[in-house]
Amino acid sequence: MSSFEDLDLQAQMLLSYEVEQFLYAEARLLDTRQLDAWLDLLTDDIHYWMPIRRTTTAREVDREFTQPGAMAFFDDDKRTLTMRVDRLGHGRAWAEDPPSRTRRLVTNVEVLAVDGNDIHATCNFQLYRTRLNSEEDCWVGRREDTLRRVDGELKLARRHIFLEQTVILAQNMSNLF
Amino acid sequence: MSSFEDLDLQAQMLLSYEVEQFLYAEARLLDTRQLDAWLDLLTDDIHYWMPIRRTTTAREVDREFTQPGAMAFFDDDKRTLTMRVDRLGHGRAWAEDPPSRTRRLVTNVEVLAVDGNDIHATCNFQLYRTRLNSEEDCWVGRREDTLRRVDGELKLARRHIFLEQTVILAQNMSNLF
Amino acid sequence: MSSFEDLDLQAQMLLSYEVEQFLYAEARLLDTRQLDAWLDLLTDDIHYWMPIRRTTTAREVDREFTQPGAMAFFDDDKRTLTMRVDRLGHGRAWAEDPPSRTRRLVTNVEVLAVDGNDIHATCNFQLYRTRLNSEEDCWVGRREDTLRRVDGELKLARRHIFLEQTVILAQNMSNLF
Amino acid sequence: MNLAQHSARWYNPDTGTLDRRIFTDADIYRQELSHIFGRAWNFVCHESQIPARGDFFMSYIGAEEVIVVRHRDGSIHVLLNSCPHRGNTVCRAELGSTRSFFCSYHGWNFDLDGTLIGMPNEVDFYRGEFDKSAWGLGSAAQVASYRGFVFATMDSAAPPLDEYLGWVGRLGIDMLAGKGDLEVVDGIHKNRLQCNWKLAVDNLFDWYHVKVSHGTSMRLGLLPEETISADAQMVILGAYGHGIGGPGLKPGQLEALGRRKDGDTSTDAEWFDMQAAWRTQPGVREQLGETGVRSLGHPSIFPNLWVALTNQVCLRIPRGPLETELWWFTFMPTHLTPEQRRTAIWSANHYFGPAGFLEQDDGENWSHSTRGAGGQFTGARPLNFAMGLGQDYVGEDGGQHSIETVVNEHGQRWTYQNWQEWMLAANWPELMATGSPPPDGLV
Amino acid sequence: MNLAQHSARWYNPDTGTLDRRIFTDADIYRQELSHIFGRAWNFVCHESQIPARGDFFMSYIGAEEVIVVRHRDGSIHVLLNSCPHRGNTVCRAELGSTRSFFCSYHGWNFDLDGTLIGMPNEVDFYRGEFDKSAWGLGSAAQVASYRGFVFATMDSAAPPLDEYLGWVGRLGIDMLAGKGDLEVVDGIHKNRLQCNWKLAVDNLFDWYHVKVSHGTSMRLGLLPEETISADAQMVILGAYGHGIGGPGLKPGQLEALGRRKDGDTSTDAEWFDMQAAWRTQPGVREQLGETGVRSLGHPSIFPNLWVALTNQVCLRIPRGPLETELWWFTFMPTHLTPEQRRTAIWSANHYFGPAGFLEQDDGENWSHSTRGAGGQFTGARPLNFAMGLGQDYVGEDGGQHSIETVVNEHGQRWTYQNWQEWMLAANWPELMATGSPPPDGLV
Amino acid sequence: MNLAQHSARWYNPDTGTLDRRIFTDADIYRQELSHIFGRAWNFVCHESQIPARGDFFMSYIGAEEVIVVRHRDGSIHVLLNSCPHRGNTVCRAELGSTRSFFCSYHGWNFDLDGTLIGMPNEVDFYRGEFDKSAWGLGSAAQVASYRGFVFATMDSAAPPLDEYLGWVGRLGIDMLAGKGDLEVVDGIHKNRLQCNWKLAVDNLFDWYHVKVSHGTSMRLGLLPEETISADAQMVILGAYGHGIGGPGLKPGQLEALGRRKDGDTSTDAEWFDMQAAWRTQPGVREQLGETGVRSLGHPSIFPNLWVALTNQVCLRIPRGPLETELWWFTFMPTHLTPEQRRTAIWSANHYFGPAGFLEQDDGENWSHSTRGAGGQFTGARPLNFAMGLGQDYVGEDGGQHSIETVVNEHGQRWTYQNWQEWMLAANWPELMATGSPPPDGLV
Ligand code: FES
Ligand code: FES
Ligand code: FES
Ligand SMILES: [Fe+3]
Ligand SMILES: [Fe+3]
Ligand SMILES: [Fe+3]
Repeated sequence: MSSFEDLDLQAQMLLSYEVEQFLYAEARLLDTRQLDAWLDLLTDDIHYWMPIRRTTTAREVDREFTQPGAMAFFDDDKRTLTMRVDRLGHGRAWAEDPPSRTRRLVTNVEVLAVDGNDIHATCNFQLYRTRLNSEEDCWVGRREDTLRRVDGELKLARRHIFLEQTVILAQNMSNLF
Repeated sequence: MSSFEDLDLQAQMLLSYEVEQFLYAEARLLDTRQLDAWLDLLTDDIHYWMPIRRTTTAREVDREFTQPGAMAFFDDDKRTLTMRVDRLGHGRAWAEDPPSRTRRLVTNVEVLAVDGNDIHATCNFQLYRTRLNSEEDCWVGRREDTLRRVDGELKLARRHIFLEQTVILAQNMSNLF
Repeated sequence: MSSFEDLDLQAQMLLSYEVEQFLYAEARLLDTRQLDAWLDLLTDDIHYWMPIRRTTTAREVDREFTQPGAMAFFDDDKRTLTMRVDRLGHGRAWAEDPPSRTRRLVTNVEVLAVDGNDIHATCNFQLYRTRLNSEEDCWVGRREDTLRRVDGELKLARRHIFLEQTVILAQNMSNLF
Repeated sequence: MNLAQHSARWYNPDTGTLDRRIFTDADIYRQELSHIFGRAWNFVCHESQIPARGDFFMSYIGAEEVIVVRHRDGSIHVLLNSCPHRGNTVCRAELGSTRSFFCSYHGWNFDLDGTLIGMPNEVDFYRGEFDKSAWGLGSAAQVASYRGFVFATMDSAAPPLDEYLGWVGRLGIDMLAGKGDLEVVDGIHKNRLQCNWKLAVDNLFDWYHVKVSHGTSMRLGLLPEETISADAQMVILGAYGHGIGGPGLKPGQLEALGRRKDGDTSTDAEWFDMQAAWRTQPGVREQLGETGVRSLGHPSIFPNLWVALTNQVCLRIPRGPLETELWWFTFMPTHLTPEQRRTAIWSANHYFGPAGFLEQDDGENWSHSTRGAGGQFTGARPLNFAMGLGQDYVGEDGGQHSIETVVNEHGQRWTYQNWQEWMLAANWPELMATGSPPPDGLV
Repeated sequence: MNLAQHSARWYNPDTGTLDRRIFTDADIYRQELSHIFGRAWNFVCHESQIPARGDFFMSYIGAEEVIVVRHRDGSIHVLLNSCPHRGNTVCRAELGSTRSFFCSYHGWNFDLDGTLIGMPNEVDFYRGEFDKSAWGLGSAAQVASYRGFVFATMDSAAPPLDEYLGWVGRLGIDMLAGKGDLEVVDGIHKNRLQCNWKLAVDNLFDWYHVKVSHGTSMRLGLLPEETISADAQMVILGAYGHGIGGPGLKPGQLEALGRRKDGDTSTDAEWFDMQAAWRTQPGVREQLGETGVRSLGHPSIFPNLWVALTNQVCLRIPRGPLETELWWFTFMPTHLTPEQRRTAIWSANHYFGPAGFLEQDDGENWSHSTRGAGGQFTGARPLNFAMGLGQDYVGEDGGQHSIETVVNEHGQRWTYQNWQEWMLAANWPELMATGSPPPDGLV
Repeated sequence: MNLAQHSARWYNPDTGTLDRRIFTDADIYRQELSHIFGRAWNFVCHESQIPARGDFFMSYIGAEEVIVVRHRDGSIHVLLNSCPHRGNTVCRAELGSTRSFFCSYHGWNFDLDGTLIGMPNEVDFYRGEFDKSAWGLGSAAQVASYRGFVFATMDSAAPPLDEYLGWVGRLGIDMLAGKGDLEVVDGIHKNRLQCNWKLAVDNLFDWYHVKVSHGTSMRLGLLPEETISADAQMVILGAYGHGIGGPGLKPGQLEALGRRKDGDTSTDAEWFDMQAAWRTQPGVREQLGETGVRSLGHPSIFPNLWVALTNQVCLRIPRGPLETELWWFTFMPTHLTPEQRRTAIWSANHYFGPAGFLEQDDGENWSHSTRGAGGQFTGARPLNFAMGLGQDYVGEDGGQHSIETVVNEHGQRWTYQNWQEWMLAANWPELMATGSPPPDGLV
């Protein structure tokens, strides 16, 4: 499926740059609480998913993540994501009033494959959050994102998020990844 | 004012690369304690500023940061920054003797606009520091930097730093951001 | 020795891109526990070294790191690294069974010099790890890597790792950097 | 100890007020571990989580990890996860399948029931004189299941599980188990809150907070206002601190709902159907009883299990006085259609857990309440649990007792009163002798 | 308690030595919260921070958050931030403006003076029988201002603020308030040090550390050497532990400074002018008194407020024995020219706070001193506060008393002696009966 | 105190069982600091680490930092790192060279032996009346070296170092020092484990765990199976808790090894040669003694020093009951060839330390054992140290005593028995009077 490796290095670089800049701009929308603009970056068929991770023996490490269809921390379509955003716009989203302060460090951006209009990319991230008197939370992990070129613009068509935590150490995940 | 969006992707990429490499090299100077060389990267009219952040309700979130002219953690011109650097060269800067160990992770570099010789960029960062027996401090935030092309070389003409903390958790901020 | 600065910006950018993508892919192999594939990226004469760091006065800061030949946390050739990888494949590497979950944020990638087939690069990193019930460890530092172009492919020929910690805060360093 | 003197030490049943120090004091917390979690029947998992021989699941009793494992004979054992040699853990995975528990320090090997079955060099180093039967893994004093829900107690003096649960505890489980054969859905939401575990427990009876705390969820249509049934609340109190509180149907309303099913597509009807339709199935009314069949409330199995309406149970694991770990287990009746199952899992994933629409806001409130309890000045001021105190009556329907009233704090008061009795009793016999029977008459 | 037996329990006034355990012991810390912060008048904010009705500012008394809020009638109230229902905080912002405090858990609503004014469904759920007047937010026992500086005490037995401050405390505030009408500058530097709060307090009297600790700042010209006035120090000691210590002008020197103003551009003159020029204005000498007008020292308002020379006050908020939060409030006289204001704000921003030139080095010393106090071996060795002990005399000028001498540790000794008296007194009446009057004669 | 009543308070020598609370209890930990680390001779560094005048090395006694420094007269001093003025540390580097210790707070200056030699403005501020001789840095009560290994004790009642070590402690050090003139290799591996320090100490006697814990290292050829010598173990027990345990050569085997050297290239021979060849050198047998020369075991110098076979010693520094810092010091005989030195350093770098092949797995086991000790239920269950109890005899060879047997837990039992005696003794005289002599006969 991948035609990415067939590109010459210059073309790969250009595409990587585009992807990276998209992801940076998208993270900036979330960090600056421009959630409606963020929603506009999503395709209507987006799948936004964060499975649950478990500690297993090395022998059974294939059971580490829950599978699609089972329990998950996030298993959202666009409607659900819209509800999340709407929630935050409402005056009684207590976990986000006062609003959290977040910062997304997006690193290790790699384009893994190109499939027609779909660009499959991966990146590592750290999402740092403080609430109230500098109470800190931090999530580190990897994302698998699919970007789709729609009318010349990149959109986010799939986001699978893999955290390094089993039990979530934060009191909530009222933010987006 | 921005002519950045008018550039084609290739030109944007080249400029982004230049900016990113400047910021990496600059961070390296700070991490390796080459403070005089760092000072040389600044324009004479630099404004180096970190406002104070406060927890407010969502309704009053416009009061989150102090404004220019009010109190700030840093509100420095070149003379003040030179004093900071001189201080560290002196034998009695106790907070920095033994010297701190610092590491600056600079990520999400984006060129936002180009205005003549001025390039307005933003990035996210994590500044990690240890002192003595691995006592850790960590600051995460966003910067808005203005780079200016002077005689073909990039210089730092403005740096506004926005931390995610309200009360500063570290005992001091004896380092530069 | 460096011919990097002689390259034009476009060529520098292309090489930086190649290096950065190599380092991202390499980190991905480690994060996904593909250790044999990782070994294949190393030249046979690799030197993989992490000296011990000490807190000294500013005056004696040249004694901060141990020197080659003295004690070190890692001072490995390919045979030793192969042993480390073999160890993890064995059923009784208790510190890694259940396997750790790791995430490597590689940032600030800079090509410092090119010397024939050797590319000298530096980067900053954060290696985040959790074990069992989300018990966290985190290492932040700088690497000096030498990549060598062998039969058109990049290989890792030297890795020097400089952590910001003196006493290591984690219970072990059962992972690779 | 003169119980009379102490019976209002922390909770005053006359005024419905509570000393906040019970949420932050380290000594009280340690006493909870011994007097409550060390004695109670604690939910540890559901049988469907460990269907095969050798399957295990790492759970908790109080603040301590225990291994729940299915033995080769099909029996379930609850083992302490600490080797009696040097104390090393013998199992470090959350779940899995194994043939034995092998200690990674010196290789002592334990059977699935905890028996020490192997020691490297037993004959030559221990000279063949070691009494292996005396040095197995510690285990629960009693293990038993009710309808697939596995409970364990560390106290051999505890009454049998059935007696412990009583009709209220059993009813609480029936309200989930009665929906059909249950099977776990893979994946447990786990996260940590900076709150005392009791504040999370008391909240399950709390139908007062819904409109305020969960205002956003109501607005989004996740919690139709009608479903709170503010005027038709039913509280059922059981021995040892169990209880069920929340919306109740009026006698005869269930049948009406059954009929209303066709054509009526209001969210009201939808929600009641989801929660109540199965109750019109044959045999359910007989099983739940005339009162039970009408309760759509939240069962609490003392001390720390909540049977939620989302086909889930939530365990509140204490981690010190100021921290609680929440675990959400999800169980689906096997007869659901794929579409029903998908919808039900969507709810389970999106109501609770750290990213759940409802729970995000709850956690913040509970941790702030815990902080307030620890304040120098605020900690000295009592909390008020007086809603409905002395204003309602326990009624009876089909031999079962309940309070039918408006939104109230009867369940919370019952929880803290029983908590106090457990804390003051020296042991099970004393608790059985001194514990309050569920109230009758005016409450 | 026989005070005589205990009066040197930690601090020995005869030798000027101090038991280091007072910096690390958890029980002593808890006693400080109750015996000192629970009784004292605590500075909470300046009136200009909450100018309008409904404006609030989140402050601390001891280690506990309190809301300082301006009521609709203009009065200022100091409220505990914890709802009496379950204990949730009712305000989570640091500052802002509001019409009431609405609890996010169940929606109880409190007026700006803490009165409970709204409960959802009060009539139907509480059946209209709830006594709202008994369940408002807790509040300070007394609130009062002195020249715009708002203080509060949790103890109704505390003497009035004016009496508490005495002439020394009032003088301390006058030394800032006398500069003109003050207005807060937006933004408070807040950061956390790993030190005991008392080490930060004792440091404000410490003119001995300046040349060493702040050597870099002196070299950079931020602290001209002359300004330390090592040979012309003045210490003023007040009841209950207040004090002022630092450079003092000789009688007659103030007039000289006034004259020296023209033409003399030495940093010496510049600095004295900045600190002293306003004192030559009409009425100031009358207000400050003959001694006060000559003091350029650091006022300490017991227990934890420092009035600094940079138009700032610094609050040292205890967060356990080993941690202190420093808050720097900045106030500018409204009459300053923009340029004067800019310069003054530059100083406020660059001397103190976590990135301030001076404070960077202080913090490191205080935390290491705290560590040393906790050591197994070092903790058992007393500290030495003997500089000037028994070597100076309290003098009098214009009815005010002060010690005029070289750099010394009189202020520190006075602080720890009073601290000890507060700690040993059972309550306000006992403290008033047993507390040392400010010394006279040889000190 | 009636010792008889308490002599099995935690450790029962009759059954070889141990109360796990000694690994987690905070009060027991504090008592360890005073009764054990506050009294013992503690290893602080090797003379070659501070060869020149003014060289210093920051070490620990118990949980407290001490400065080990070479004075101008060549003597070594062990100083407390806390200024007696306010308590600030006077040295913040781990190692270095200095002319004095200058306090960064007010500039008091201390000579290399801790004497207070300078105070800024001593004459004018302290009026020349300060007794500097009374206010130096605290220092160890006694400092002494054995073959370059520097020890210090805080207790002046401790017996001289030589007597403290006894022949077993001295032999332990001889087993490293006898290899030649030692010189430190720059760099100490330091890292933190979440375990109680005693679990790390007891492990050095533990030849039972090697095959399981270090299975990977054995498979990689780092630990040839033969080297465990499971059937030829030798345990030497010394006064005050010292001991040596591990492989032992049979009488006569040493000579055989010497001969076997040529031609035989098996790993077995290689390993024994590395460990044993130097013992065939002239004079070594005389020095080590007939028993000592045959021991290839691990010496433990009570309380917390392990002399390892890799030319290293490991210090286990307590940091609270639940945390231990491991420090690995490496010393090479000066006569090694560059190649031998390289090989030896390779081993030192790759066996132990946080990235070492062996230690990675040890740490995990010890922390889990510590956790198990703190469990509500597991903590109440004793640990088993019974391997070989009552089954071996103390023998004698050349006037030295040892137990020659299979893998066993004699060394661990000796460690905990002595630990208990130190903990119960009120002071050195009592410890000397009541401490067990090394056993004879059946053990
Ligand atoms: S600790 Fe389990 S076998 Fe030794
Ligand atoms: S906790 Fe405030 S209204 Fe219930
Ligand atoms: S604390 Fe050392 S000189 Fe004052
Ligand atoms: Fe809720
Ligand atoms: Fe200072
Ligand atoms: Fe080992």
